[in-house]
This record gives sequence, C-alpha cells and structure tokens, in this order.
Amino acid sequence: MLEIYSGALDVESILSRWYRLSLRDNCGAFVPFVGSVRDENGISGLSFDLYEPLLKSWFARCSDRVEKEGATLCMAHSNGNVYLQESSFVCAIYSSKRKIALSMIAEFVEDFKTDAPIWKYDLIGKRRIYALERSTPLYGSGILS
Amino acid sequence: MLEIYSGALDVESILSRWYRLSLRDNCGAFVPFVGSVRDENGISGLSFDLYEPLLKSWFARCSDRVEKEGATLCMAHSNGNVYLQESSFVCAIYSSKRKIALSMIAEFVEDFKTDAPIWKYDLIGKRRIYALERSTPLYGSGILS
Amino acid sequence: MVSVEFLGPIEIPTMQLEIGSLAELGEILRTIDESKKWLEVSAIAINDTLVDSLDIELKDGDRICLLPPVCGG
Amino acid sequence: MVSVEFLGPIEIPTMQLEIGSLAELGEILRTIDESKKWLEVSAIAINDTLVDSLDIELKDGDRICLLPPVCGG
Repeated sequence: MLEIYSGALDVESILSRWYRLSLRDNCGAFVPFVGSVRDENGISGLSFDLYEPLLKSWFARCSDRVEKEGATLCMAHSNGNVYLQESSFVCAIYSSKRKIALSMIAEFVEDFKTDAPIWKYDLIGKRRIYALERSTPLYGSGILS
Repeated sequence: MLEIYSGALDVESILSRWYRLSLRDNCGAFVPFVGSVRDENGISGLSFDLYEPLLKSWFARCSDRVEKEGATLCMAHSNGNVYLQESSFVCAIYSSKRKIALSMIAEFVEDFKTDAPIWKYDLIGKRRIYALERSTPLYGSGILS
Repeated sequence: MVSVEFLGPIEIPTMQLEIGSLAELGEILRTIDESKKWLEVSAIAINDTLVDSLDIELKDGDRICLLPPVCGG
Repeated sequence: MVSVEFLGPIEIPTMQLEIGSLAELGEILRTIDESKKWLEVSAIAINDTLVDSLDIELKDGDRICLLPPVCGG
C-alpha cells in the first residue's frame, strides 16, 4: 500500500490505521519507521517532488519482495512542503512473527533512500534549494554524458 | 522510559505519545516495534508475569547503551492477561538520523526476548499454561543443579 | 517524435524531438548548457523504465525522462 | 537468615533459610521434588543481581530469587 499526501503526514492516524490492519491480518509483529523534519542548517522545512509512475512501479517491486516472505509493506510520503517537527515519510512492515519484519525494515528504508524517485529541497527563507549533496544518483546515471 | 500496564496496551496512544517526544527532541527517525497476540494453537490469549526489580535494572542498562549512541529507548509491556488481537509489548528507539535507530531496534528486541525477566503463559480454556518450550534460560541458569 | 521530460530540480520544459536513439539525444543535450551539467548525474527512463545502455532504439511516442539524484524521506 | 523467592511459574512459597552459601541452598532444593526439577533451567539472583557462580557468601537479609526461562513480548 502506497499513499501520497500533499504536505505533512498525519503520522498518528496513519500508524493507527496500519496497526489495525496488522491485527486484522493476525500478524504478531508491526514495525514502522517515521522520518521527520529536524531543525538543522537554518531550514524552515523541506520540500519534495515525486515522480509517481516510477515511484509506483518501484514500490510494487519492493512490496512483492516483502510479500514473498509472508509480510506486508506500507508506505506514505509527502509531496510539496513539510515544515519543522512535521513528518514526510512513514513506512511499516508487518509479519506473523517478529524476525521478518525486523530484518526487512532497515533494508527497505535504505533501498528507499537510494532508489525512490523523490527529490528533496531545503526551504531557507523564501528559497527552495535542491539537496544535491545529500542525493544519490539512480541506476544507470550518466549514460548520456 | 519503561512503562508497565495491567492487561493489554493502548498501542495507538503510546505510539502517539512517544512520536511526539521524538519531535520535541528534534529527532528525525522514530522506529517502533509492536508485538501483538496472534490467533494460533487454540489460545484465547497470553498472560505475563513480570519481575519488576530486575526488569528495571535490565532496562536501565539497555537504555544506557542506546543513549551512548545519542538515541532514546522507550518500552511498554503488559502484566497479566492479553487477549487475541491485543498487544502486550511496544518499544521504540528514536535518534537524530535514521541509521542508529534502525540498526538498534532489532538488537534490542532480541535482547528483550532472551534477557527480560518476563514469563509467558498460554490461555487455553480456563488454564494458564507456562510456555516453557518457547522460553530462554537466563544468564547463569543451572548453577544450583 | 519522442518526448523528453526533465524531472525534479531540472528546470527545462519538456521537449518534443525527432530522434531515433538515446545516443542522438545525448548529442543534443550536450550542446545545451542547461541540460549538459545534469547528464553525468542523471538516470534515463524510457516509458517509465530505467535503462543502462545507449543501444536502445526509440519508437514514435516514446516518453523519455531525465532523473537527477534522489533523496526521499 | 536469607529469603528465597521462586518467580514466574514456580509455585513454591517464599522460604526463610539459615544458610551461608548458594551451595547449601542447592543441597536443600535438590531434596525437594517441587524445586528440584527447576534447578537445571533456572537462574539465580542475589539482591536482584544475576550470579554465575556458587562461590558467593550469603549475608543475613540477602534476597535470593530463582528465575526460570523467560519469554517476554
């Protein structure tokens, strides 16, 4: 399940909803990750662009991998501006027993960081500055250079 | 922070409260784990005995280890009966950046499973049956035998 | 005719080009200052699939995207 | 006098014993059917600290606990 929201995520209601799904599916382990906007480097927030077609096909492949292990993957991400002490990213894996969810969550978040077609900008004053130095080139980058 | 409750945990309110602490502490990553009671083996629920003095000193040592990495550890556990589709264990680690919380949560849950002085019973019919075969001997076990 | 779309922070309007290969696209984009600087760090998707080779023929109606480095979360 | 408490599923009431060492405690508990079967799998805490040796002298007022295998969560 992939959910895209305009602006900050309502983390509490998202976690509650997914938690109830994990109970409905008779799963004993529910392991979320929440990413929030920290006060650092003088930013007033972050901003995101998403490319949905590729995001959806990338997520579907991740979800298949998780489901092959008998677990379920959920993810929500913000589009647009997200301010300090708000959250832009929530994901969760739930599984019958603890080991699968616990071992897959870190791997998924790392894959997400390097592979999800999302661009991040720092909001500083009235400017929206692309976070190039914190970004990772996608698969195949540079073939046209 | 260690919280002990009589009966099932109110997971949604616990997660919401800890999530807000992570924001207040300017942490970008919040990684919980929730353990719930699955419908299996004909049980109607689980029951727990805790030995609080040792649980508290064990938790304090875990918390120190997590804080040395600049992160924060939270845990809640049930005492007594917890029924199907209810939850008995929630923990969370939050940290400035994602890597520490993500890498420590699985380790903490495994330590918890082998070291926390908590005893589990299956509730079947009117009986409360000690889950010996799923339990792990504590450090130093057998010295009196 | 193929369309070429520039994603995220690349501020170039979508192009419609009469080209038959990715190699031709590279030749064109290397001559434009605005696009040239992104080529080394950008990935290419054809019809929303990332590719890793220039040896791909383009068909009429193909949608090409340039994707600069990403950072979600 | 020391107290000996049996935790979790061990259904033995707390004992008050006049003993000077863990080795003596082992001798006593091995003679009681109810406690004997737990000794191999149980850990021992003295004043809430787990110990891994019998070479510990007991003092008046010490609290000893027997802790059978655990399973939280």
